[in-house]
Amino acid sequence: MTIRSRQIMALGSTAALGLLLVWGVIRLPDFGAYPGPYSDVLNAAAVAERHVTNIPSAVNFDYRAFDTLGEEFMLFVAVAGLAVLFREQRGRSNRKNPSVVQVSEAVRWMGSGLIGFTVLFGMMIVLHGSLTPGGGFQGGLILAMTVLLIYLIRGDEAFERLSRRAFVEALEAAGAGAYVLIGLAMLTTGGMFLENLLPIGRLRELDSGGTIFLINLATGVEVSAAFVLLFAEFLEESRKPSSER
Amino acid sequence: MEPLVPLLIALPLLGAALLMVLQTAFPRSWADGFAITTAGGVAVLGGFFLLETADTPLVYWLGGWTPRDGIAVGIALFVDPFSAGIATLIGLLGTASLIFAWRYFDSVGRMFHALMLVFIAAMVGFCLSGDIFTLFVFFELMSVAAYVLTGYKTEESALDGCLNFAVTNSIGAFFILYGICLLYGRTGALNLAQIGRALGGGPADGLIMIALLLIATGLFAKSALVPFHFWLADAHAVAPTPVCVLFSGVMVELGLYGIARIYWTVFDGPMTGEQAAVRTVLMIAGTVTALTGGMMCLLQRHVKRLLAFSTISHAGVLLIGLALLSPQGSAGASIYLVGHGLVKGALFLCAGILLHRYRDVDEISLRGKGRELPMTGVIVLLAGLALAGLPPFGTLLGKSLIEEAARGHHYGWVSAVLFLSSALTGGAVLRAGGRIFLGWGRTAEEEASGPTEQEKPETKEARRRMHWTMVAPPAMLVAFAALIGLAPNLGEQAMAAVARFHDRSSYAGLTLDGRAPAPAPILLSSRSGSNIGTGLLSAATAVALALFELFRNRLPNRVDKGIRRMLRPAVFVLNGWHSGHVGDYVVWLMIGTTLLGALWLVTVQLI
Amino acid sequence: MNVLPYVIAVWLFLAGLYGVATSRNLIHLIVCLSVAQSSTYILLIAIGYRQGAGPPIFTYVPPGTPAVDPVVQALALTDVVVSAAMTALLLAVAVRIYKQTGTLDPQKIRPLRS
Amino acid sequence: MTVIQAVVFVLVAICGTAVVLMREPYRQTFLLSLYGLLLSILFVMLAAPDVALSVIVIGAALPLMILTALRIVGQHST
Repeated sequence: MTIRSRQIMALGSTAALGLLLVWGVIRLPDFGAYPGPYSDVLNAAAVAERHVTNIPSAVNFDYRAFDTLGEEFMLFVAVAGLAVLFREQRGRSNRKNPSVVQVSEAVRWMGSGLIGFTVLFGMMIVLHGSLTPGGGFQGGLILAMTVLLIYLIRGDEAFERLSRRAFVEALEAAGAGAYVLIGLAMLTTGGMFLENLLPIGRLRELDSGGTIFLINLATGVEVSAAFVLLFAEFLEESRKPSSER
Repeated sequence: MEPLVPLLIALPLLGAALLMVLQTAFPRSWADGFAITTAGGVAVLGGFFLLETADTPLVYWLGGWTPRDGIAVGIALFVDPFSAGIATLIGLLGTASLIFAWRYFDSVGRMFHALMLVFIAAMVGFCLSGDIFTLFVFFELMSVAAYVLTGYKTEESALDGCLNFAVTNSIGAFFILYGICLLYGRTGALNLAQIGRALGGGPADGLIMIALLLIATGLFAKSALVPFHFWLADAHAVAPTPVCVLFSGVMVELGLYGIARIYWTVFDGPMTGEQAAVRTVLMIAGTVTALTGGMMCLLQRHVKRLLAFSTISHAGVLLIGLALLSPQGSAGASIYLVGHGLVKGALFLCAGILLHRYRDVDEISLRGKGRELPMTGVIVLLAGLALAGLPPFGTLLGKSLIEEAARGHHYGWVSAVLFLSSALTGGAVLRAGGRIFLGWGRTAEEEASGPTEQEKPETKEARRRMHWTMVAPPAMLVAFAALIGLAPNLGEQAMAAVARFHDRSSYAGLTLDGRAPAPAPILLSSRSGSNIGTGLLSAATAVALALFELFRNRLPNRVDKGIRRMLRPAVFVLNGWHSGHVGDYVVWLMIGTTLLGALWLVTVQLI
Repeated sequence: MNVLPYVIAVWLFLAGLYGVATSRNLIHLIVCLSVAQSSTYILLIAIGYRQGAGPPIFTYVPPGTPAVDPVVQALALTDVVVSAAMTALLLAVAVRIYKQTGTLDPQKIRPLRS
Repeated sequence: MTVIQAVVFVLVAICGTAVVLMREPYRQTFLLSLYGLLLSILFVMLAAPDVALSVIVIGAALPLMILTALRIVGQHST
């Protein structure tokens, strides 16, 4: 197809598809008037049953923890994929361009001041996942961004020391593996996969959710390590000499 | 035995994580052994549940969250002979391809085994899931693992195939998610049984029809039905051969399994009044796919591409079987799925042997070279005949059941479509086999067109010696395919299992109330064994077609040229579609969806 | 007015798909794909919204206070991670394709096929 | 639906369309970041703070990855 004809066909087919989609979505319940039973059951029962106050976390890490397991492994596959795509080519030449990032003093100072704050903030978001908005995923990503901040202000060496590949990779896989292990732990005592096995603590305390807290932590470790690795692969690729072709 | 259900998914996932944690500490042979054992474990567990659930399916509530007053709180895994059977197939093919990969790759990256295990776990998760969003998550996980495995060789065409595959299948996944949103908005439920119960038997309105259209399109994109099939040939041609075994053998078919599962749990009720229309639309889609795939298959000379197009054709046949909406048709499709998966896996492994030994899978340039590999040649011959439906292979039993069901619905022409699909794909495989292993047919100089594409070898240099671990897996798979056809009463047993599969109130009762009314027994109006006559005929036709293709040049020149001229427009159009441009594929995806929608509207009006 | 959010989600979905189909640059294409996916979170959250209800978080309000649907939020969270993983992976593929072919234009990277 | 909700919905639609129509990848990346911000505002308004938080962290992380990818690509083209 030529560019022009593709544009016309794309426009036509998107319009037709749009008609079909709109024909379906206008029959949804009115915006703001959602009736569904599933959410009512959870909103009513989760606080008492699971001793957590952030219901989406309870859904993600307990009621529907199996979905989150799949999601963790999606990150796991993405990390492995980047390693396959970038690293196995990189093995041949160890030559690296020096870092090209020119950082002004102002950024450096601001960054140094922010690091402590972001680390704390990320940890807080992870740890309070069962109580307030956020959780392993959001907090883990913030922690990964902190490592990136260190790259910005201290350069490659510090970044490489922090993101030593084999270690972070093991950490990432361990996070994903821990999720499965926590799930399997209950099987040994005759329970179901991913069933809560810890005593649930007092409401509004950090560990009140029992297993939710552990799974949340595992997710936090997995996500932060995964994103550090993703960034590291891209950054390393960007410093590779351009002679490959 | 219930507690073992989650192990089917958790074991390979845990294995993948372990392999990554210990990647430097593990020598490669351990990693191979570990991965093979895990995949084998999945196969054994799956087989165990296949026998265990023959009478009553098993529902496993993850996290122990059983439903309350008919409202599912958690996620259910549903194990019945179908999901367990496909899990077994996944385990078997996974084991075979991992054993094959053991001596196949010279140096395989550390990630390969971990990725394969995640891929296996994701496919098993997809087929066990009784929750529509979990289906989506595992669909995505399986797809992401498949993309990475496609691009594993990281050469140009591999990346290209990976990109086309990833973009089209992701859009397919978005369609599915839109369908899920529509259903969730209407019913407030994610559990298949609960959605089905909430929709009841009421007439289908626009929302339900669009939801069905979107979910079906997304899964059609995975199962490579025309015109959503473009990614498949690109991806299969470039993915490492052991991976192709899983792609063609089971991943593509899982899309159809997903449609069947969702249709009979959710849409069966509301669509009761529209059954004739559903049947017509799906039959048309299946027929077009079966014939287009068969034609394209015959036109290929790159062996992996040839096999990929044959998979498309067989996916069309499977859809025809399901589209009949009759127990016999579905039973036939399920047997056909397993039979075809085993045979196709064996064929891809044989292609891998060729690639390993000669660093090439071009049919023409390999002409006669295969004389040194008599074992492989015999396997290809058997597998080619099995594709064509020779007794006693499982493919024939499945096909016979589908034909029987079609005759019951006065679709006699289905037999012709199935016959053509078998003859074309079987003929193409036999032609390639005859040329490679016997040296028949034209030489490279006589062949007008150049090679389609060069493939980067998966091994460092051509091999003189071949390890037994590379011949044993395909031989084993072909033997299994024959065993299925020979199993006594398999047809009846499949029909009994289908009776439950089609019975949505039994499914819902078992899932939501923990007890199920016995499904209505199916009256066996007709025979349910292999139709040996048809099988012999289609196998003979395939052989004849292969011989014709090989010795076409011995025909009078005029005849040969006349045939070529006749076929040229079709070849031109079919090849023109496969532009390899990701934008085109996306346009086709949207046009295909709209066409399906339009076809649906027209049929509903007419019938 | 009551279906505006749904229609907007569909609009963004279609815009993303149109961008993917006509894109001349793989990185642009990948971003368009993520826009198409983002429309699914909008649709999910819009479906589960209840006028006048608060977030499904009962840290500072007693349980039982009217709240929107927590399930769609959990689904959207999963969806966000899926999108992030996919985007990172596809970006890497695009970069590799560039390194091997010297272009990001899907029109130009085609190896000739029969 | 309140007026302000409608306004934010429309803004999100406009910004998303702009992301698609902007064919220059560098500028598109910045628009994508803005789009992420608007989305998170929308989700806060729709009482989904968890999703808002994850959209905003992703909206910070993904553009960084895209910019790095663009740098790799740009470095080769010059």
